[in-house]
This record gives sequence, C-alpha cells and structure tokens, in this order.
Amino acid sequence: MYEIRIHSRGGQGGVTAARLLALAAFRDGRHATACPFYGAERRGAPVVSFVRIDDQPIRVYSQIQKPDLVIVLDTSIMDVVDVLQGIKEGGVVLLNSSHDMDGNGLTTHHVDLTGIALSLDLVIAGSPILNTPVLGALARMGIVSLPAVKAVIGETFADERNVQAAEKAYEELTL
Amino acid sequence: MRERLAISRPTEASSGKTGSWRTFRPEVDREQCNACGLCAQFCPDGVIDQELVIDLDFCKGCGICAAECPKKAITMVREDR
Amino acid sequence: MLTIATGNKAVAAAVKAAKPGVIAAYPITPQTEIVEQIAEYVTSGDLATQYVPVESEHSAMAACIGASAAGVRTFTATSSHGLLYMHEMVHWAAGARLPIVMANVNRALGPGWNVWAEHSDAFSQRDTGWLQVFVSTVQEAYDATLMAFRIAEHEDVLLPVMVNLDGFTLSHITQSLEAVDPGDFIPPVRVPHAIDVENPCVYGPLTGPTEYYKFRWDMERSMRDAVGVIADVEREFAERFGRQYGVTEDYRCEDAEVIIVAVGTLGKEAEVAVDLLREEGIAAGSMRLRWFRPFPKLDFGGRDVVVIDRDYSFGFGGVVAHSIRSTTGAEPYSVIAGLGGQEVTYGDIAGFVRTRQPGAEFWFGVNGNV
Amino acid sequence: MTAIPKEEYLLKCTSACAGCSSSLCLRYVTKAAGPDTVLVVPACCTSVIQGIYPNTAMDIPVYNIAFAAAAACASGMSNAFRALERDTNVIVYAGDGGTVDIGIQALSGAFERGTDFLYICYDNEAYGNTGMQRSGATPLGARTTTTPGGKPTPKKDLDRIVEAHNPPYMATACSAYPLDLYKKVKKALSIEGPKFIHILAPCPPGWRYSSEKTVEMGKLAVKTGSWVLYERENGALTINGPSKAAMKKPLPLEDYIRGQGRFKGITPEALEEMRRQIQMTNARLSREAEGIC
Repeated sequence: MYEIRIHSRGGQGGVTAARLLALAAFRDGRHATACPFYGAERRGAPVVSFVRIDDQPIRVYSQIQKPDLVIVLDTSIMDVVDVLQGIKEGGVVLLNSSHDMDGNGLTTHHVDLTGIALSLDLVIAGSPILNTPVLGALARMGIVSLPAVKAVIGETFADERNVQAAEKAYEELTL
Repeated sequence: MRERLAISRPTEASSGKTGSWRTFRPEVDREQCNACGLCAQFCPDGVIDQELVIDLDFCKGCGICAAECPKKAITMVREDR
Repeated sequence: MLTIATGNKAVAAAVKAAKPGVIAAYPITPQTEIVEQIAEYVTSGDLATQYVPVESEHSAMAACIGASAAGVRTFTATSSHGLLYMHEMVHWAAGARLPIVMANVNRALGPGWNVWAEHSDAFSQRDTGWLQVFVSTVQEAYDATLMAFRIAEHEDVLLPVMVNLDGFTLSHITQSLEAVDPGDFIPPVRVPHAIDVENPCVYGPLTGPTEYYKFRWDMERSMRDAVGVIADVEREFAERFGRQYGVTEDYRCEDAEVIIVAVGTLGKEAEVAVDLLREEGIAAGSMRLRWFRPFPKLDFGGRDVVVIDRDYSFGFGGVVAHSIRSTTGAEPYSVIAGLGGQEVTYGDIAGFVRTRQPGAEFWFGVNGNV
Repeated sequence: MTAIPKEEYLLKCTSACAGCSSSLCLRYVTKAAGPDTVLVVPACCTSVIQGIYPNTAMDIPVYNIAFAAAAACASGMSNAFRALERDTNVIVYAGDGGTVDIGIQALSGAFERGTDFLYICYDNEAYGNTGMQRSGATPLGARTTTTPGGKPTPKKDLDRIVEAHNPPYMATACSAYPLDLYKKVKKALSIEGPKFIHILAPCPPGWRYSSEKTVEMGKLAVKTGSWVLYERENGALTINGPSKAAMKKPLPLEDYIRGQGRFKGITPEALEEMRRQIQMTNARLSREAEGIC
C-alpha cells in the first residue's frame, strides 16, 4: 500500500487534489481511498489530507502515520507544521516550489505549481489553482498514469487550462 | 393483514349514547317554532336534523339551542330518569 | 456504473436509484453533503421527487411521516444532535408502521461540540422500533441504503430502517462505488394502511390500556420477522448485483481463538489488526457487527471476545459489549475507543487483543483505568 | 344564505364536552372541505373528541400526530399528495397551545416553504385537553391552573406572526359565526399555497361559564371588539360585517369579561390594559382597512 499525505492551506485545493488523485489511481485499475483530515475547515488554516493506493481493497481508515510520499502545496506551512513527521525511510517529498530543499537523506522533487497556475491565469477567487497541476507532477513521478490524470481532470473541469497545467507540471517537474 | 397500528373506523355512537350525559333536556314548543333552523346550525354535536327533531339518544343537553332560539321555543327541562 | 464517491454521495446515489416520492431533510455536519447532493439531483432533474427543505429535524421526520402515511416512498438523513432532536418522531414513525428510510451519519454529542464519529447517537435510538444497520465502506453505504427500502417496505416488516455510517471517517472519504440499476429489485412502494379518502379512518387515535400493548407486540413480531426478510433481501441482492452481506461480516473467524467485534469503519480496521496478529502467531478473527436492530444471534463458541465500543452508556458500560454479554453469555474484554473521533489504528486494535482481560473494561487513552 | 351541505362528517356523537365550540367548528370545517380531505391533528381537545380506538366519530380521514409536528406532518403529506397527482385537501386542525407555543416553529417553516395546505387554529386560550393550563394564547388576567392569580402577560399576537409570512389567505373566525367560518374555509381551500384561519373557540369548562352560553360568548367577544373578524387576501385586509359594526359602536368590554369565571377578580389595572390593547388593535386594523397606514 502506498500512502500519501498532502499538506496545504484551506482553500488551496488539497482536499480536491486528494480526491482527484484517488480517482486517477482508480482509473489505473487500482484501489484508492482519499480522506481529508476534517477539522474546522477555514480558509487559510493548515489542512492535511490523505490518499492510500493499493492493488487490494483498502480497509484502513485511521490517519496515515508513516507516509511514503509527502506533498507540500504551500511551503510556508513548513514554518508551523512538521511536514516530514513520520515519513518512511526512503520516503519522497514533493514541493510546490521553484527551488529544492535540503531533504536530509530523503528524495525530494520540486515544481512551481503556483507559477504554472499563474502563467495560465488559473486563479479562482484570488487563489491559484494547484490541485490540477499537482496531478501532472505525480504522473511524472509514476504514482498514477498521465492518461488517467488527463482523463480525470478533463471529466471534472470544463476549463481546458487545467489539463494544460497538469501537462506543464509533468514537463517541468525536477526529479 | 395483521392489525398493525391503532386505526379507528367511523362509527355512530363511538362515544356511546351521549344522551345519558344530560342533566337538562331540550323540549321544543312546535307552536312557537318558526323553523328558522338556528338551533340545528349551532348544535355542536349535530344532533338536530333537517326537520329540527332533536336526537335525544345523543343530545348532551348543553342548552345552546334553547339559548339561541329567537322565538324562545325551546326550554331546558330537568331530566327525571 | 463504476465510479468513485464519498460515503455521503453514495447514500444520495442510492436514494436517487430508489426514487422516493418525498424527501424531507435538514442539513447537519457531517451529513450535509447528502442533503446537498439530493438538492443537486432535484435541481438537475435527475431525481423527480418532492423535496421538502424543512426547518428542523423534528419536522423532517414529521414530514416523512405525513408523506409515508399518504402512501409514497420517503427518505431523510441526519446526524447526532439532529437525530436526537427528532427523537420523538423517530418513535412515532415506527409506531405508525411507516417504512421510512433514514441515513444517520454517526457523530458524537455535545458538549463540547464534536463533529467526529461516534455511535452514541444511533444507539440512543435503539428502543424506538427502527431497524439499524451499520456500514463500513462507500459501496456498502450505497448497497445498504438501497436494500433498506426493500426491507422497510416488506409487508412482514413495515418498520423504518436507519442506515448508519461513520461521520467523516466514512461520510467524507472517497472510495470506488458501483452504482446499479435496481430495476424491479425496488418495486413501487405499497403502504397497506396508507390514507384512503374513500375509506376514511382515524390514525393513531386515543388507545386504551386494554389495546395499546397489542400494537407494541405487533412491532416486536415484525422486528422478529425482519430477521428473515433481511436475509432474503441480502441474498437476492447478492444474486442480482454480486455483493453478499450478512448480519455480521466475519474475517478469519473459523480457526480463531479470539474474536474482535467492532462496528462501522473500526470493524474494517480490525481486519487489518487480525492480519497483523496472525503474523505474530495469535489466531485472531474479526466479526464486524452490521445489524444492531434486530440484534443478531451470535455464537462465539467459548472463544475470547474483544469488543470495541465507539459509544458508552454511562453508569453501565459499552452498549455492544453488554448486548453481546446478555445475548451470548460471553464475558468480553470491553474496550471503549474512538469516542468523538478519537484516533484508533489497527496497531491499537492489535494491542487491545494482546493485552485482553476477559470481563474487564478498558478506556483507550485514559490512564489508570480498567 | 349560503347553502350548507346536509352531510355531516362528524357522526353522532363525539366525546366533546357539552357545548364545545371546537365540535361546532369541526362540523363546519369538514362540511366546507368535503370528503377528499385529511385532517392532521396534533395533541389537543380534538384528539379526544374523535373518540377512542377502535371507533371514531370522524367520517373523514384524520391523521393524529405529535404535539409540535402538525404543520410539518401536513407539509410532507401535502407534498406526497402532489407527488401522487391528487389534490386532496390537507388541513391542520390544532389548538392554540399546539400552534402558538410548541408548534410555532413547524408552522413558520411550513408557511415559509409555501406548503399547499390550510392551517386552522381553534383557540380556546389555554391547554384545554390537559385541564386548562395557560398557553401563549391565554389573555391577560385570565385564571388558569398555572396562572391561579391571573395571567400577568397578554395574549401572543399569533395573527401578526402568521401575517409576517405573507400567506395568500388568512382569516380570523369565531365559533359563534359558523356560516362565516364555512365561507372562509371554502375560500381558503380554493387558493393554492399556505392558508391560515384562526378561530376563537369559547370553552365552557375552561372559561367557566355554563354551556348554553358558548355562542353568546363568541358573539360578545366580537361585539366588544375583543375578537375581530377579518380576512386578508394577498395582504389586503377586509373587516367582516359583525366586526365592522363593533368597531363603530363596541359593547362595553365588561359585558364579555363579566360572564367568565376565569376573569373573576381581575384587577382594574389589568382590565384597563386589556381595554387599551383592544382599542389599539381595533384602531390599527380599522386604519389599515381604510387604507390609512
């Protein structure tokens, strides 16, 4: 079972990203569960959501304690939240950033999702859309397939720029 | 079908012969009566028919008919059972 | 059709498939998405129903009662305080023998405000005459909701059915869902005692001490008959749609020395704990309790039982543990865990089994108890 | 004169008290509504009046429901009949306690939703069914079993609460004017949407007067201006005949109060306050009817 924890702020689309990721995994013929860590959801507050992907039906409902992958949609959260808590040995970190971080022995990838969203003018109510480009980055990392990602985004959002954003992130991800 | 819940069916005398509740009985003076029908109109229990005959099996003896009769044709007389 | 959905959306999708004539509901966290999704279906024309956006849960159930009495299929959904606010009408619906289906998204009760999963809300309604089923996956939420209409409306039952799913832990998670075309699995509703203006009757009149208890006995008789009806409907569902359910979902119980009993999503998590324990050489099994009313006849064959209660009856004990004790004679190790969304992992559950003390009670996370 | 149907849907005989004005009203409400009707009845005197299982005096369907739930139950029922493409009348027949107190939330909700039904409140100004405890509809100074010294606060103005929902039709009525009530029920049922009729229903045991005075008591309520008969169609107010006359030349309030044991020992201050409120209400309604407001 592959376990993913997504860190974001309320309103940045972390919860939707988790759902879309689960849907893409499901498209790839695998089992997936996406769950928001549901608190008093307020715009701007740090939020966490979880995705589990497996070839077997998933029976675990508790929170992910030891993620294989941590996604940070807003690196400013790292000042207040220990995003690496519990990450597995050999775990992977994906950052929404134009530059890398000191991974301390972890594998880290980065891509400027905010920049991609802004370049395509993918902004809703003042917030750049991150949940569609991040799927492109995850496809590049091999978590889900690119065709599944494109299909899921295309079915969910009418605006084609969302697919373009995912493609752009797929290309721009620094491995 | 089984009895499933309390369902009542319409029945005359569902509360018994309420005429037995009376202390006073309305008596109509047909000479005085002008058949205006107000007694039947105001009877809460609908025991006065089109011919203005009072059904004493059910009349509770409230006396509204006597009180409202413009001709004072109805008097309430004490029941002497 | 295979898709993904949250537990809430799965319930709404099943309701759409069952086509109720009247749906009356009031929003409450974490059930809100059910009401919203049904409103979407109604607005988009995907569901032709009279949608009654009531001003309270008491009125939600009252409206369902009025509608069901008029002879249409009805549905509502609620949670926690909403369920408790409608309590009077919950009794009334069962006493009036109306096949109303309700989804209850299990949530703790205040104070303090807590919107997370707990089963105390549903268990507080256990003596109302409703059938109660607890589900553990998005698919099961869908399947159980669909079957609830068949079971409630069966002429030998005619009692309302409550489908329970854990707040957030199931209501808000996304899993795969196969929606079905129910076809004649859900035939048109027939309420035999529906109001008929051609044959006027008075429903629920004053009923004296010489008659009243007979109607209560009839409720119990139907609750007993419901056992067979549930089995038949679940069997037919399996034949038609390929998914088999039962009063419990048993996992590796055959050769087990110790059996974990839990309800809802904790019951699924317990299966993972069983695998973990088996690797350690402990012959564990799990029995996820699905039907709580009518309460099933269980047999543990003298084996150890560890019951996890996500609820508590103050001054008494865990509701499931005591139900099992009184119906089977077993002396379970009673674990109180998961109250108000308290995090309970499969690792924790395995720990309960390893340190079990038959007959004792243990509050998970509380120091110095037992 | 309006032709009143001969049919009685209240069979002989109910278990109502002798001289019960609620029974009288039920006769006319059901005559006006006809057989394609369901009465939804919360806990109130009418729960008893119907009779005890397995027999009933009601010859139209009656659905009994919990105290606070009548308007909501009727709401669901009305929607169900619409789903079945039937125009069966759904009428709530509720007492004052079940309306102005415990049932007011459901009433407000059903009116706000535009439910197609008629809500009738028959108001005997106390909880009659449980032995005359005060309700929000009990008038100032009236003695009840829970206001043994007289009620210290005035009657809740239910009609203005309902009016605030802007129903297409609302009216007041009084059991002493059954033909007026009949016409109002007929009219209400000819209109789609939420309708409301508030009936003053004098109660011999509760108000402590002898049973033959039920009609007289209702007439005095109207003639002294204590109860104003009116209709409001899409907001437009019409004061009905007897009340028009009373507004011009009301009988002294004492004529109404004196005959009722519940007002025995009412203080002069309370009586004055009652008079002041009656004058205010009458002035407000009469100004509005004349278009000055």
